[in-house]
Amino acid sequence: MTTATRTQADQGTTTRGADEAMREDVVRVLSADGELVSDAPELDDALVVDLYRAMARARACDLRAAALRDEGRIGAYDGSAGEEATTIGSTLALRDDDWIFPTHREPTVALARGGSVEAFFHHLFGNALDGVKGRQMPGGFAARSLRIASASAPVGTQLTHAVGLAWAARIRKDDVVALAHFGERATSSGPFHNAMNFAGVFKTPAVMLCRNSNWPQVSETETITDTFAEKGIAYGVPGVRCDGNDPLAVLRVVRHAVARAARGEGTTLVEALAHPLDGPEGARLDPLVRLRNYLGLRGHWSDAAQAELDESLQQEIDQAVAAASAAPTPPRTTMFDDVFVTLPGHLRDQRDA
Amino acid sequence: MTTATRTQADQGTTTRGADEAMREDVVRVLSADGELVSDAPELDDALVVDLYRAMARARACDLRAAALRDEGRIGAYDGSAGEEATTIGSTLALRDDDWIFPTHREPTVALARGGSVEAFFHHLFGNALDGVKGRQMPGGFAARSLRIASASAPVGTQLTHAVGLAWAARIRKDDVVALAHFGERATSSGPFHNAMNFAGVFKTPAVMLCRNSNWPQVSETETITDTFAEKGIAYGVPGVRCDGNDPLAVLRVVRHAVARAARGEGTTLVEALAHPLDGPEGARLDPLVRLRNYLGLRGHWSDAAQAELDESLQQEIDQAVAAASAAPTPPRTTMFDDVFVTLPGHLRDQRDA
Amino acid sequence: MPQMNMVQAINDALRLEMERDDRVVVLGEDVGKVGGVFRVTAGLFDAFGGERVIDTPLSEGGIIGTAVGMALYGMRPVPEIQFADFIFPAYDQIVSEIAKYRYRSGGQYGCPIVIRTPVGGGIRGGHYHSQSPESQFIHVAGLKVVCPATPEDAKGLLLASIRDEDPVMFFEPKRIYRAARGEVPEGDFTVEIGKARVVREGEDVTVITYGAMLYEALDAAAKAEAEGVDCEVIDLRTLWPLDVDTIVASVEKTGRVVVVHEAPKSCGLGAEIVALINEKAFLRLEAPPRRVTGFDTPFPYTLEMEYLPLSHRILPALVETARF
Amino acid sequence: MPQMNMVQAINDALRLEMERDDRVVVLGEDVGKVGGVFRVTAGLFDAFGGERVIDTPLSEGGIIGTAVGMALYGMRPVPEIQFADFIFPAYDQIVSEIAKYRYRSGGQYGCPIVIRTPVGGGIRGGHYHSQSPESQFIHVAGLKVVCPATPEDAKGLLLASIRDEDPVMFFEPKRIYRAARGEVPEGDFTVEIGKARVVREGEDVTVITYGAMLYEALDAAAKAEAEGVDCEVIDLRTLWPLDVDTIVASVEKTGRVVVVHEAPKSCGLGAEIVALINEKAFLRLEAPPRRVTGFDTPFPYTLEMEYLPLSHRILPALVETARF
Ligand SMILES: Cc1ncc(C[n+]2csc(CCOP(=O)(O)OP(=O)(O)O)c2C)c(N)n1
Ligand SMILES: Cc1ncc(C[n+]2csc(CCOP(=O)(O)OP(=O)(O)O)c2C)c(N)n1
Ligand SMILES: [Mg+2]
Ligand SMILES: [Mg+2]
Repeated sequence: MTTATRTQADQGTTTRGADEAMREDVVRVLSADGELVSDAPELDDALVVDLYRAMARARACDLRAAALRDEGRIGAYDGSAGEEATTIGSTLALRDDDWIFPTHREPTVALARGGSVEAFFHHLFGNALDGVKGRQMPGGFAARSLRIASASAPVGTQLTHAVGLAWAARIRKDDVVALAHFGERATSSGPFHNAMNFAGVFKTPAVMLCRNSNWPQVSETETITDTFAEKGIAYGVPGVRCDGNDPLAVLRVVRHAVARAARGEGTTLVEALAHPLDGPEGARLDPLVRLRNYLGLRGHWSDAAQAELDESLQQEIDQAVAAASAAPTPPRTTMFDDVFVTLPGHLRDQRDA
Repeated sequence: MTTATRTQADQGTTTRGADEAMREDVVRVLSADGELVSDAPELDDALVVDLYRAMARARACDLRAAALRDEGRIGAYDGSAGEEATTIGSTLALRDDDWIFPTHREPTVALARGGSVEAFFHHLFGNALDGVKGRQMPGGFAARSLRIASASAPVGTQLTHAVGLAWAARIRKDDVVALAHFGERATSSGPFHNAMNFAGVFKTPAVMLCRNSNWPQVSETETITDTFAEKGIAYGVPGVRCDGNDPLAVLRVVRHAVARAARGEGTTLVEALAHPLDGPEGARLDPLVRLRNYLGLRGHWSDAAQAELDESLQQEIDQAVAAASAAPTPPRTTMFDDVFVTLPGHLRDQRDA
Repeated sequence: MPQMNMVQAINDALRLEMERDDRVVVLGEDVGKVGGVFRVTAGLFDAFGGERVIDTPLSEGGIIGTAVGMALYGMRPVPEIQFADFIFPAYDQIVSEIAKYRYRSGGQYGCPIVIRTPVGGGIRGGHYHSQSPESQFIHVAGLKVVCPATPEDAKGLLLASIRDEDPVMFFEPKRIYRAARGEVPEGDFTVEIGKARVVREGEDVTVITYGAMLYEALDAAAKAEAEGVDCEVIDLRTLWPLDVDTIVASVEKTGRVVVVHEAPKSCGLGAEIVALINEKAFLRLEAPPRRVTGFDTPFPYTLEMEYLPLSHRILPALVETARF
Repeated sequence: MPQMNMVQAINDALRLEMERDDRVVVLGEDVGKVGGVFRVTAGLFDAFGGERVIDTPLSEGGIIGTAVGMALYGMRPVPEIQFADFIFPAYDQIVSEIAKYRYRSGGQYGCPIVIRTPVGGGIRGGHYHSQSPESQFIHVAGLKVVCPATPEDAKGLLLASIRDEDPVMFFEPKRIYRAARGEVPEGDFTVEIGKARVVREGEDVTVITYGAMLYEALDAAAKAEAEGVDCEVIDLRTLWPLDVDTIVASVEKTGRVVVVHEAPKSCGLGAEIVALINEKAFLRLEAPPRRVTGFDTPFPYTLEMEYLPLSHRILPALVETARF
């Protein structure tokens, strides 16, 4: 699914147009109506169709998950409906070899990397078939086979993990990049400071992707800087801002950052300005609609294709939810596994008491 | 001793010359030979003599402490011999109402605020007359009556304390400023990030004084930025650099920062570039020699005055060391005091066992 | 007396003390305009304004680190940490600075800070919205640790904590934030820090517990009675310093002990209580002291009700201990 | 076999494992060119270069947080924290991330990191160069905790730790870094994690200890012998998971126990050991188990030798326990 090769990414970002776009205040590729507003880098239409399909799949799963939460059938679930430009756009800017360090909001990135819808819902139900064995809340997923780290609640911790993994890849001379997701408030956390500073000093091939989803409100409580991107200056890490509701802008900016990282030039801080779906501009700027319009204008999408996609997604999701809600709860004894690789005596005692 | 009034500080920094000096890359007032190199703000000669005396006292105490350490008569002691421009220059830029948050390197600031030489050595010996009751290593002093916080080993923690105290003063509408000392490596610590961000958001009347004592080496291990001052950008906190071997430069820059804080404009990050005394340029740039030359050129210092000062300092220190080494060890029972305000049962049991 | 739940009682205490003492400030993530994740600080921002009820950046280290400076200046900061699970970014400030400030300054300075934070499981929160880290603070000398189980104690202990000159970790059992209701005296009153409460008297087995597990212990004790076992149930209320006298007096009477807490077993407060009883009442012990606690695993999600030391796990321990 | 001190033995283990396994990297403050505050990593920078022996910024949270990412990628990071007292800025990464990573990912990922750090007092270091925080890591499920007392164990346990798939806290008793000397096997060998060692056999009292206090306990045991008390001394070596079998076997024999550690008493490992013995060997106990430990105060400076549980404090506990 994630077909980007490093060379493609390079091409996409080393053209004159792309580099100039990076110098814009806020990188934008599509207008609200889906028209190209900036000199776009070469974009493979098939890739954009893939991107659109992956975003639609993520949206459908997120919405169903929210409904299950509201019905009390699963625990607290946040998700990132409306933020697919960032979550999925960035995923398709990576190669499969690259790593993703998500927060609890991005379990849908697994879907864009080949994860099954059924696995997604098994996890939300925390059942015996859940990949993390029912050990975490819906946001806390992990998918090692997809090179997706374990998401967890403590804000910011994954940032240093991403930098550490990228650093390790650099030491091993592997062509691997790590991308970390985080919200704008995480910039106040300790790990942000640590991750950025280590990223600067060790020129790690990492991409720090900040979702500023408060936009266009200013997060007065977190900082008095005008942007979050400029925080990179303290660490010698360049910051780039992009329209977080524009999938092609995110794709372009993240590809650029990935290529830069792969060239050994170090980490980029990306600030994606995302209007929330339920905000005043949300509906108008919905990234899904925007990308569908773009594809429609280019003749790569139709109402029939949409109907077919909706239909097949609903079917897939219905089946997955049915399977996940029917699956058993993890057996009590599994509670004692995986604390250590082998069960120590005191846990055997506690399990068997 | 610290005679600066807020008005003086204001005058010293709102003149055209001073403001322009702040815009210089590295603020410098004195040449290596003690000549004025920049358009100096009004400087009261009596204050400069006080500053010189305080610096000489600090140096003499620091050197004796190092000797005691080398003889094994006291524990590990770092001190800040050669850095008096920063430690004492900044202290005299404050009013007595203002607070100081030192690291373990600046016990001499107490001497510049009226603390006695005897109290200084009682502390170094950790004896029964030590103000902190023999509870900390030589660097870990505290002097509440002098508004000097408790220095301790963990790097950086005092930065958030200084910001918190300044913030409290602001909330209480008191005209009080807090100054924190730290080394350049502390900029990598978590508390630096927290302190700077809170300082930015809450516009606290604090001054963050960074001793870059690695200068002119670049601390490659800590950061890839060219300066430490520029780290303020991430927090909306202006950064200023000054010659850390030039007492009048530090005095000017800190006064400026203090006045700015007192005017409600928030925190300033000051980077003082200090050539260590044992470095290649140390002897030539010794701040004590530089200030003595300045005073000599202006007719306010003489060899006779120096001999008298040396003599009286040696006498004072000899007496203090004699008293401190003769004082008894704190009684064993004091070990259990001050964990809580009143001794709880379990500590009574442990004390009396 | 008015009926209140825990949230209301704590809110009442904060409001009362902020009115009485203008040195008291509340700070934390979303404590101001939003009124806190659990609405414990609701209304305070409107009543006292943004300089005394302060929304901070998302940084526990910053919240607690700046609170230290406020306390040094003579204020009475009452920071909130959204969940006890998120207190660890501030752990260094708490254990290296707050806990040691009075000691290391030779008594010159104090750090009277009350850190409020919800603890405990039972709300489908998984690892990071369920933990009970009290022993990680008790082991560190210099901190008082409080955990109320009733609205009345919540109010009275919080008022006592804010007026205490020592730093206090104030753990609020979130599972019973709204479920525990009861009469709460109006206006000013305090519950003394360091005093346990014998909630139920009995002759056969002493049950020592605190927080949300008090209700599980009481339920188990009622069921044990049906089996002919008469339990005495002690609610510690203050976890440190321990009310050793009340514990020892009860064990002197019963000779049998079961300690119940949510926190993991090993090196938990239960271990300390058992070791203390060995030191103070060894010859009176007629059965091995038992611990019914959370397991030595991270707090699980789906299986949380298997993890918690609920009544059905406490009951057999009571009966077996009585019949040992 | 060559004679080595602890520093040399640890250095030898690091060098050996770095040669054997190129996934092993050492990182920390001043560990590279300087060779560490205690020179434990001396020479490794020259031998393996700056990409495997890495000088980092002054940030424990950054050191440990990035080590997590390295471990996820398949490396074997061995970070050093200059003093255990400075580990708390990394506490959140250790207890919230490293300890839970395998569990929360359903066993998909491990975090095989060995965190090396000097512990303990006796070097005139005051609060911040003397602490023994092991129980703050034991209480948290998911971490193995090791503390060698001899050069041989230091080398063998460190090699075992680096090869372990679980995270290990490796506490090095700095007071005996150079004072403890002994024969150390050349080349590759391991000491199994989780196995205590009976250092001295005896019939009357079991003394359980670890780290630098082993030598104090042995000294006290020798003196107790003169008073007719025959002590068995156990060096735990691995603090978690505990070697319960060795402890219980000894207590079954002696019926009397004294636990000795430097860490503060309350909620320390001693409490857990006493509680465990109550659970496993209650009927064999002939005297109340005693704890001789650091006091529940911050670690003092001038009075540190009064604070530490040295031989002169252990001896009376042995004799009184034997004669109870
Ligand atoms: C260390 C820590 N502190 C507090 C919390 C509670 N919390 C969960 S989400 C959140 C806000 C996060 O905001 P942001 O980083 O912008 O991400 P967003 O939720 O907007 O995606 C907070 C405070 C937490 N999970 N971790
Ligand atoms: C949190 C923490 N980590 C490590 C140490 C050990 N340590 C003591 S001083 C020091 C270097 C400090 O450098 P800098 O901040 O530049 O201050 P300087 O000593 O140069 O004045 C280190 C790493 C410590 N005291 N605290
Ligand atoms: Mg956000
Ligand atoms: Mg320095």
